[in-house]
Order: sequence, then C-alpha cells, then structure tokens
Amino acid sequence: MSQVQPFTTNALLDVSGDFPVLDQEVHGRPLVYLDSAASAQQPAAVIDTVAAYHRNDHANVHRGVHTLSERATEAYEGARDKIQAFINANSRREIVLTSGTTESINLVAQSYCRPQLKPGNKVLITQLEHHSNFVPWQLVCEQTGADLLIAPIDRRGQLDLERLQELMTEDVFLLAVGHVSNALGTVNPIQDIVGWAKQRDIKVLVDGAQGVPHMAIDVADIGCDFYAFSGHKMFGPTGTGVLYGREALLDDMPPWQGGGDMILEVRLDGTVFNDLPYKFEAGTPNISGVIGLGAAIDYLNAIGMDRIAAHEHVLLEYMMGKLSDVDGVRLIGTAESKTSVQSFMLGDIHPHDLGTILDHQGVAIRTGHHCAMPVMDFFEIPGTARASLAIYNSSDDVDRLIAAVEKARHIFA
Amino acid sequence: MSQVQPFTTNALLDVSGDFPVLDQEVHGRPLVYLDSAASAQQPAAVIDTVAAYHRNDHANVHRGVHTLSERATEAYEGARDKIQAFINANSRREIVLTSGTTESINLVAQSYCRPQLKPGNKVLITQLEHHSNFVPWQLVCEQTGADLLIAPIDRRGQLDLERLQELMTEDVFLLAVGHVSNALGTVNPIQDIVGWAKQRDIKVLVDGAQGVPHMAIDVADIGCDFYAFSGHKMFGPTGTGVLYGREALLDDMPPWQGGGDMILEVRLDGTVFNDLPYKFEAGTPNISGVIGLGAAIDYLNAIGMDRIAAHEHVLLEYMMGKLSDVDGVRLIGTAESKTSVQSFMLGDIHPHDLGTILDHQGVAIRTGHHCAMPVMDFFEIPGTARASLAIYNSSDDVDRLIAAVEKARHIFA
Amino acid sequence: MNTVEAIDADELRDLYRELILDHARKPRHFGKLESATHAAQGINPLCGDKLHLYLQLENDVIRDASFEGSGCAISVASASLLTDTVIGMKTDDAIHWFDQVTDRLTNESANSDFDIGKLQALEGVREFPSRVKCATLAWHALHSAIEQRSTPASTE
Amino acid sequence: MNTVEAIDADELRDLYRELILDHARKPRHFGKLESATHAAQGINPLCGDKLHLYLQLENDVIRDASFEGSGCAISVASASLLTDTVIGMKTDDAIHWFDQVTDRLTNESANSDFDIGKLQALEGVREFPSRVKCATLAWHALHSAIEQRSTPASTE
Ligand SMILES: Cc1ncc(COP(=O)(O)O)c(C=O)c1O
Ligand SMILES: Cc1ncc(COP(=O)(O)O)c(C=O)c1O
Repeated sequence: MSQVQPFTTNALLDVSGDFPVLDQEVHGRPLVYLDSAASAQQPAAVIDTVAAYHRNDHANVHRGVHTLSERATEAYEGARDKIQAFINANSRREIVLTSGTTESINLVAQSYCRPQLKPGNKVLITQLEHHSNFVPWQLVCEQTGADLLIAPIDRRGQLDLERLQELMTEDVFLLAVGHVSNALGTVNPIQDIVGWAKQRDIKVLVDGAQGVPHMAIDVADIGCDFYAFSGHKMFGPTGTGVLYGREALLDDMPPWQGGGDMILEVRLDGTVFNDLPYKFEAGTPNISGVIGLGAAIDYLNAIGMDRIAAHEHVLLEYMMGKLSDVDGVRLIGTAESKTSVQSFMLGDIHPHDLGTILDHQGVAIRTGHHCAMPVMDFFEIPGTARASLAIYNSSDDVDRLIAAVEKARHIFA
Repeated sequence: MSQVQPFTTNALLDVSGDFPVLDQEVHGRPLVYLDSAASAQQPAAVIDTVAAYHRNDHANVHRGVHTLSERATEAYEGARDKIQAFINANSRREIVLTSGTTESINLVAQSYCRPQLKPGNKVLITQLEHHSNFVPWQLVCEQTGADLLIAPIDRRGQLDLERLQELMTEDVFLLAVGHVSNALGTVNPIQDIVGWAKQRDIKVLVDGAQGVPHMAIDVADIGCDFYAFSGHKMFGPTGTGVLYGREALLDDMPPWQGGGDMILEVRLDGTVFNDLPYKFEAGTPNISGVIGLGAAIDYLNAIGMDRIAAHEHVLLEYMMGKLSDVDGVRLIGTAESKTSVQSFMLGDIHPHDLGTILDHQGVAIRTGHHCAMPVMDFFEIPGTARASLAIYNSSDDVDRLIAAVEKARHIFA
Repeated sequence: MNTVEAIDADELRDLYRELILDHARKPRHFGKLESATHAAQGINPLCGDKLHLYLQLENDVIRDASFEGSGCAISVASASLLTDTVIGMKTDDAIHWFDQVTDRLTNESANSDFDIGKLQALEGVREFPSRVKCATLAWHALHSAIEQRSTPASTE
Repeated sequence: MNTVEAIDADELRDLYRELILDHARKPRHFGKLESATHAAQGINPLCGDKLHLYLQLENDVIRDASFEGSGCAISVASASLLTDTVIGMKTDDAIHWFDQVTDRLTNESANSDFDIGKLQALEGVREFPSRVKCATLAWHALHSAIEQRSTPASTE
C-alpha cells in the first residue's frame, strides 16, 4: 500500500463544480473538504430541488385531495421508488423512510428484537461498529437480558473472520455489522458474512451508512434482512434515512412509534395499523428531505456508481501512498479491502491539534474518535485524524492535505 | 358565532408576498391555501436560509474542529437558543430536537412512561387528541399493562372539564392533552388543566402542534412538564420538531434511542450517556432543518405572535360567520375559545367530494378524519371538510372559499 | 338537476358523470347480506372511506353480493357498480375483472380490449390521482373477500 | 524549535504559544495523586479528551493537585497550568478562579480586572470556538471535584 499506484487519470471524475459549497476560501485558502464520511456536501441539483419544492409544491402528504398535496405525495412517493431501484429492493413496501441510519437501527432493535429477545439469546456485533450500530444493541440487550457479543478485529482493522464465524452459534438471534467502517474505511466481505449467518439461521442487519455513497448496493445480492443508511452521507439532506427490510420480517413486526399515517383506524379501544411501509412511518415525514434524497439519487445515477467507486479507488490509493511517505505518519486502518477513508496519526501530536492546524490551511478533516470508541480502544489511541474522500475530491486535494500535514509536523517538531 | 364581527382591518396582516408558493394558479385560479393545519408554507426567508446553509456552511455538527463544522454547529445550536427563548424555557438543556411532534410524544411515552408504568396505573388523554397523541399511549399502555382513560368532549367540541377533573385520580401517572385541536380548533384552558393536574401530582404533556403557530407560548407560564411541537406547522421545515421537558424530569429519564452524539463514552461493557439535551439526540440531527426552524422563529418574532393571534382571530370569526350563512352548511367545532380552524359539512355531500370540487376552483382545504378518528366517531361522521388559517390568509381567501362551497352545493343539488 | 351545466371544468364533469352521481345517491345492493359466505372490509385511510363487502359464493360462483359503509360519491358508486357487475360471475372471472378494472382506472395506457361496460364511467378518476383509491377500494375488498384475507384491504 | 516562524497565521501563533506547547510537552503535576481526597473526571466528547483531576483538600484548602489522562495540547496545557495555579488555594477562591477563567476563555468582552496570570496564555482559544472546550475541560473537572459530583464533567 505504500507504493503509489500509477495515475489512471481517465478514471477520475471532475464534478466539484456541481457543489457550490466547495467554491470558497477558508482562512484565506481554497477549501479542501475531506470530511465527507461525517457528512457529504450537496450538489446544486439537490439544494435547488428542495427549494423549488417549497416554492411550488409543498403540502402535507397522503391525506390531501388538493393539488399541492397530490404533487407533494407524488414527489415523496416517487423518491421512495427511486430508493427502491437504487438498492434493488423487491418492493417499495420494503423501503421504510426514517430520519437516518441511527433511527433505522434503533427501529430494528426495538421493534424486531425487543419483543423476541430472551435472556440467554445473543446479539452479535463487531468491534468495528459506529456507536449507532453499537449502543442500540447494548440498550436492547439490557432491556431483555440478552447477551451482546463483540467480534474482534486485527491490527489492520479487519474483522477476524474466523472468530466471527465461531461466534455465530445457534443462540445468536441477530448479527449487526457495518458494510464499511467509518473510522478505518475497511470494506467487510458482506456477502460471505451474510452467507455464513444464513447457514445458521441468524438474521443480519447491515449498517450501510458508509457503503451506499461509495459503491453500487444490491440488497438482493447481499441477501441481508435489513440494510440501514442515511441521506446526508450520500449527498442528500440531513434528517433523512432508510431502513430496507425484507417484507416478510417487516410484516410481522409490531409498529415502533405511534401516530398519524401509521394507522388505518383508531378506535377508543384499539387500533388497526396501516400497511407497509407506512406502519413504520408515524407522523408527518421529512417530505422535502426525502424529495431531496430522490434528487441525490438521480445525481448519483447520472454519474454511475461504478465510476464513482473507480474514482475513489484511485484517489484513496494515491492518498494512502502520499500519507505514508510523510515522516512520522502512521496509518490506522490498512485493510486489504478499503474505500474512501484514511485515518492516521502524526508523531505524538494529538489529532485535535492537527485538525486545527490543517483547518488553518483550508483543509477540513475530522479528528477524534469518529463515534467508534471501541476501535480507538483497540488501537489504544484517543482518536485519529481522518481524511475521507467523495466524488468531488481530486488529487490536488490530496496534495494540499499532504502539504498541510507537513506544515503541522514542522510546527510541532 | 353566526354573527359576523365588524371588520377591524388594521388588525389584519398582509404578508402573503413573503410566501412564494402562494403566488401560483391551480386549475386556472389563483391558489387559496387553507390547509396550514396540515402543514404550513415557508416564507422565502426560511427557504433561502436552508439553501444558503447548504451553499456555504454545511458539515456535520458537534464533532468537528474545522471551520464549516464550527459554523454548522453554531447555526444549529443557535437555533436551539432561539427555540428556548421563543417558548420561554428555563434552559437550552430543556430543548430536545426531534423529527416532529409525533416523535416528541413517542419519546416521552417510551422513555419517561414505559419504565415507570405498572399495571393499574393510568394514562389520561382526551377524545380530542390527534392520533399522534393517542396511539403512543395506547401502545405504552399495552406494553406495561396500564390503563388508558379518555376524557369526553361535548357537542361543541370542548373538553368536559368536570369529567376531566373527576378522571384525574391519584393513580393517573400522566395526562396527555392537546393545546389546540387540529380537527376542531378548540383551544383548551391549558393553564387550568395543568393546575388541576399539579394539585394531584399528575405529570402533564401538552401536544402543542397547533398551539405554537398561532399564539405566544410560554411553557413556564403553562407549567406543564412536557410540550411537544413540529417545525413544519410553524412555517419551518418538515422533519423537525421539539420536545420541551422540565430539566429535572429529562435528567432522570433513560435515553430512548442509542447512537452517535448521545454518548460520552462507549465501552465494550457499557456506556456513559451525554448531558442534556444530547442524551436524547442520537445520530446526525436534521441540521439544515433545525437551522430553517430558527429562521422561521426569526420571521415569526419579527411579526410578533400577538399580532398573528389577532389577525387569525378576526379572520376566523369572519370565516365562521360566512360559512354558517351558506345553505346546508353545518359547522363542526363551535367551542367558546377557538383558533384558526373550522371543520364543516355541506348537506350530505361527502367531504372528499367537496375537497375535489373546491380544489378545482383553486381552493385547497383538507378533508377526512384529520388523524382524529375519535373526534369523528363522537360526531358520527366519517370526516369533515376543514379550512384552516395562517398568517398569510386574507378575507379574500375566505370569500373565495365561500364561493367555491356555493358552487359545490349547486353541483350536488 | 343542472349538474353538467354547473360544472365548468371538463375534468370535473368527467369525474361526476350522471351515472356516478346516480349510483352514489341510490346505491344498489346496499346493506348487509345475511346469506354471505365471504366478506371483507375496505379502508381508505386518506379520507376515511370504509366499506364492508359481502359475497355469497356457491361452487365458485358469486350468487349474491352487497355492501355497507360510508364513503365519497366515487367509492359508493364504484361499490354499487361492482355489485351490479359481479353477481352471477365465477370468482375467477371476478378476479380477472379486478385486474382489468384496477388497471383501467390507474393506467392511462391500459389495454382497453376488455369491455368493462358501465364501469367505464369511472375512468374520469385517472385525472384525479387522489381519487383513484376511492374508485378501486371496493375492488380491493372484493379481491380480499374472495381470497378470504383477514386483514382489512386498503388502497395504500 | 521554530514554532513561531513556522506558523504563518497570527491566530494559530496565538493558540500555540510557547508556554502552551511547553506545558503540553512537559505537563506539571501529571500522574495519580495517592493522597487525593477529591477527584473528578472530565470528558470532551468532541475529540475524546479525557482526564482525571485529583485534589487533596484539607480544611477547604487545596494542599495538592494532579491530573492524568490524554488530551490535545490545549487541554493538557490547561490542566497543567490549572494544577500549578490552584495548589495552596482555598476552595472558594478556586471556584472564583473557575468563574473568572471560564469567562475569560469564552467571552470576548469578559471583565479583565481579575488577573488570571499565566492562564492568559490560553486566551487564544477564543478565536477557536471548537477548542474552547479543550481549554476549559480541566476547570470543569476542578469544579466537579470540589463539589464532589459523581457524574463525569463534560463541556457540552
Ligand atoms: C394536534 C396535533 N398533534 C400532533 C400532530 C402530529 O404532528 P407531526 O405529524 O408533525 O408529527 C399534529 C399534526 O399532524 C397535530 O395537528
Ligand atoms: C458506519 C456508520 N454508521 C452509522 C452512522 C450514523 O448515521 P447517522 O448519524 O446519519 O444516523 C454513521 C455516521 O455517522 C456511520 O458512519
């Protein structure tokens, strides 16, 4: 990995012009945004779609006979169809709209697991998980008396796949595993993992927050039972997210939240719930956000997820090579299969100080534990500096990063 | 009520020009939007604030050291401060940001009530409630074996206050009551109700979804324990909401959802939760939505809630008078104290047909059960036609409504 | 009644045709069917339309049908027309009609080879997306009743 | 070390003053205090700064103080400066210092009548909103320790 790959420039995209926010200076230098793993920027197409919706079409959905309400409903439900196609789900009934990955995972923990888990049952997660795929399972295990098992990782930041399989015993009710690690960029062999789980009749939730923005996702192919992701990581609005769930499972689950839209009939003595996916969508949804997410998917489809994956692959290799050439840099997360993210340390400089110094040169990275404290514990570090890539980054961005890191090294020399 | 009040025109606002969506034709007629109780429109100031945020400042909040993240955090937390001031909460720690009223109420049901409710305890609600203040209590009562009591209403659509007080026995754990009925416009005497409950040591949640947009709200004055409302009903973005909770109660509540941002520390063997209000805000929040909500509050403050209330009072009186003059119209909801909403029936025309015919004349109203089936059951009707008013409506809008209703009467004569 | 004259928009006239208004005002086969062997409920959460459809099946033939409930003009007329249509029909044929009618009411470019008779009067709903559900509700209930599903049919 | 020359922005130079870097590299009173009577933990969820502050109180006087943990240059230097400052102080005075210091580090227009001595070196953080929490973390822990609160202090 420390050798820089030859530069296959025709694999690189050049779309930064589509993203208005990138066209600015920070502390007198052109902004280099390397924090897309935390939240991605929006193309003008998304910003404008949301604004146009509010300028022309807004109304509450589902319950209106008037024209604006019809338009809003059509746009909102149209976005659901786009999401379904984007991840190749069987049916729009399998696409539950949530406020984000976190809510999607909590929904499964509370609505699918909580009523079924018993003391002695097990929920299996891994040490790579983001807190959002960690704490909901801690909570539901506490609530039910089930045990939480945590599959270990190795020094490169990869799952120990043998240990993982050993932990998949028959008393494991559900495996919750990330597709891509947000702290390290590790891409897990998700199809294999799901296959092993299926052999043992273990249900699988995949946290796809960092998968969807970077590669073509096919939930049918993956074979998982649930797949959770967020709009704001894939160039869409904050406050939007998706829970894909297999219809048979969703059908049997009780609703999670109660409220408008998730019922067919409310009587004083009981309630008849609505069909899928509405049973899980209580209250007025994030209408404009979901419509914006639809626009983000249109944008990604127009470029093509395969081209996006190729672009990021080339850039990541370049960034890893360049970074490891810097004196004192130690890469954290060097898995065989990776995408878009590189964590690193520079000497004994605290990542937080590094972040400030880089920011002063216009380079935005994230520093800290990245909501993955168990990963930090494993490496016995308080946090890392993390540069993460997206479709709008270029090799120039990487060069600016490297120059800024060199300067930080100099300051703290 | 059937006498039209003299027209005090200087009480009326004229702000429809601030709302771009209103400047359009529907079916060849200028749009008259009388569906704000379902969802209000946004002033350009809100639309532009959200777009500008994404064009200039977006990043994930709370965890970043770089400039965009600092700006986003400041704007997001600044909006929280505006909300606090707007409803006169004691502390920003009491302002929990949610995805809407529905989520706010579910949070209280699941995090405050579920761990404490026991068989034999009671939760008290009323027959006026929106499904979002009904179903969460049905669910938590089912989960815990507690009983759900429902206080009755009278023919005018007012709470039977004597019965309500009788139902406030000491085994009632919590009273959940709306501030303003979305179906009928009834304004409940919320301070009295809270006072009675406090005497009996009953906790009170107020569903303020229809209160906040129409009058100055002072939670300290009201004295309730929880107050829930939605951004999209108050000219802000969908996917945003607020749960005000008294700090002492929130402090003692376990978190509801698990995830990023709501923890201080995640260890393999347990977790230390974050301070208020973050303990209840798991995952990336609806950053741009909340910032837009802040802009909506700025907009409302600039006009002044008292002027807004006065404007709507005059218009509602005018609308009620005009409507009841139409042959065959029967007003549903004629409480002593009302705001902004009028439900009605026209002969035996089904409201749904009425809605379609009005829409064809450019007049947008809502028809159906308004997520308040228990209210419809009480009046033994399948639904109503509902015209609801907001700051941007005028007496012309009311006149257009009346003309359209007359035409419908003609068609179905 | 000056219905047609009073409506100035063609589309509205297309929706509220005489035949529809007539069936809405005087629904046929309205009431509970005491001899029913099959039944289903249809709920339209949009506007609170709610109807019960009753079928008396004998050797896979619909001997009798009726409905009760409340709904808008479109859904009541649709239920009324449905009962008129399916009485005497084999269940297989009724399911075929279900497919054809729902297709015709939702799909601009639906194949019109199959003659849906009087039910053509409902085609005006295609211009009113939010009303399509009213027009198809009874048909979904029919489908459920024949298949004897236990959960209420809904048009969502 | 060419620290100052290497930083081209005044603000950065203001943040990473010599004194700060010195205390960050060689923190004073670092380690667990065996004679501690009071202690508190400070956590900054932003970047994972985490420190334990130990106090040995005798008749409301801070006889000794120390800290352990890991943090960025700012939070470590701040903790180091804090221990240097409060040893020998009455707890009431330490709380007064807490008020003064946190005010000075967060508030542009803070009253500067009170001399916070070496701690002035931290004032550069005012230009770095996200770093203010690093600079005040130890002070919040001090406050908690004196008040013997059981939950970890945080700067949120
Ligand atoms: C009185 C009342 N309560 C609760 C709600 C639910 O609000 P939301 O759908 O925004 O969660 C509404 C609006 O739909 C309402 O009018
Ligand atoms: C791998 C992973 N899982 C879950 C989440 C949580 O997503 P959100 O904060 O959008 O709910 C994130 C991002 O923060 C993530 O990177």
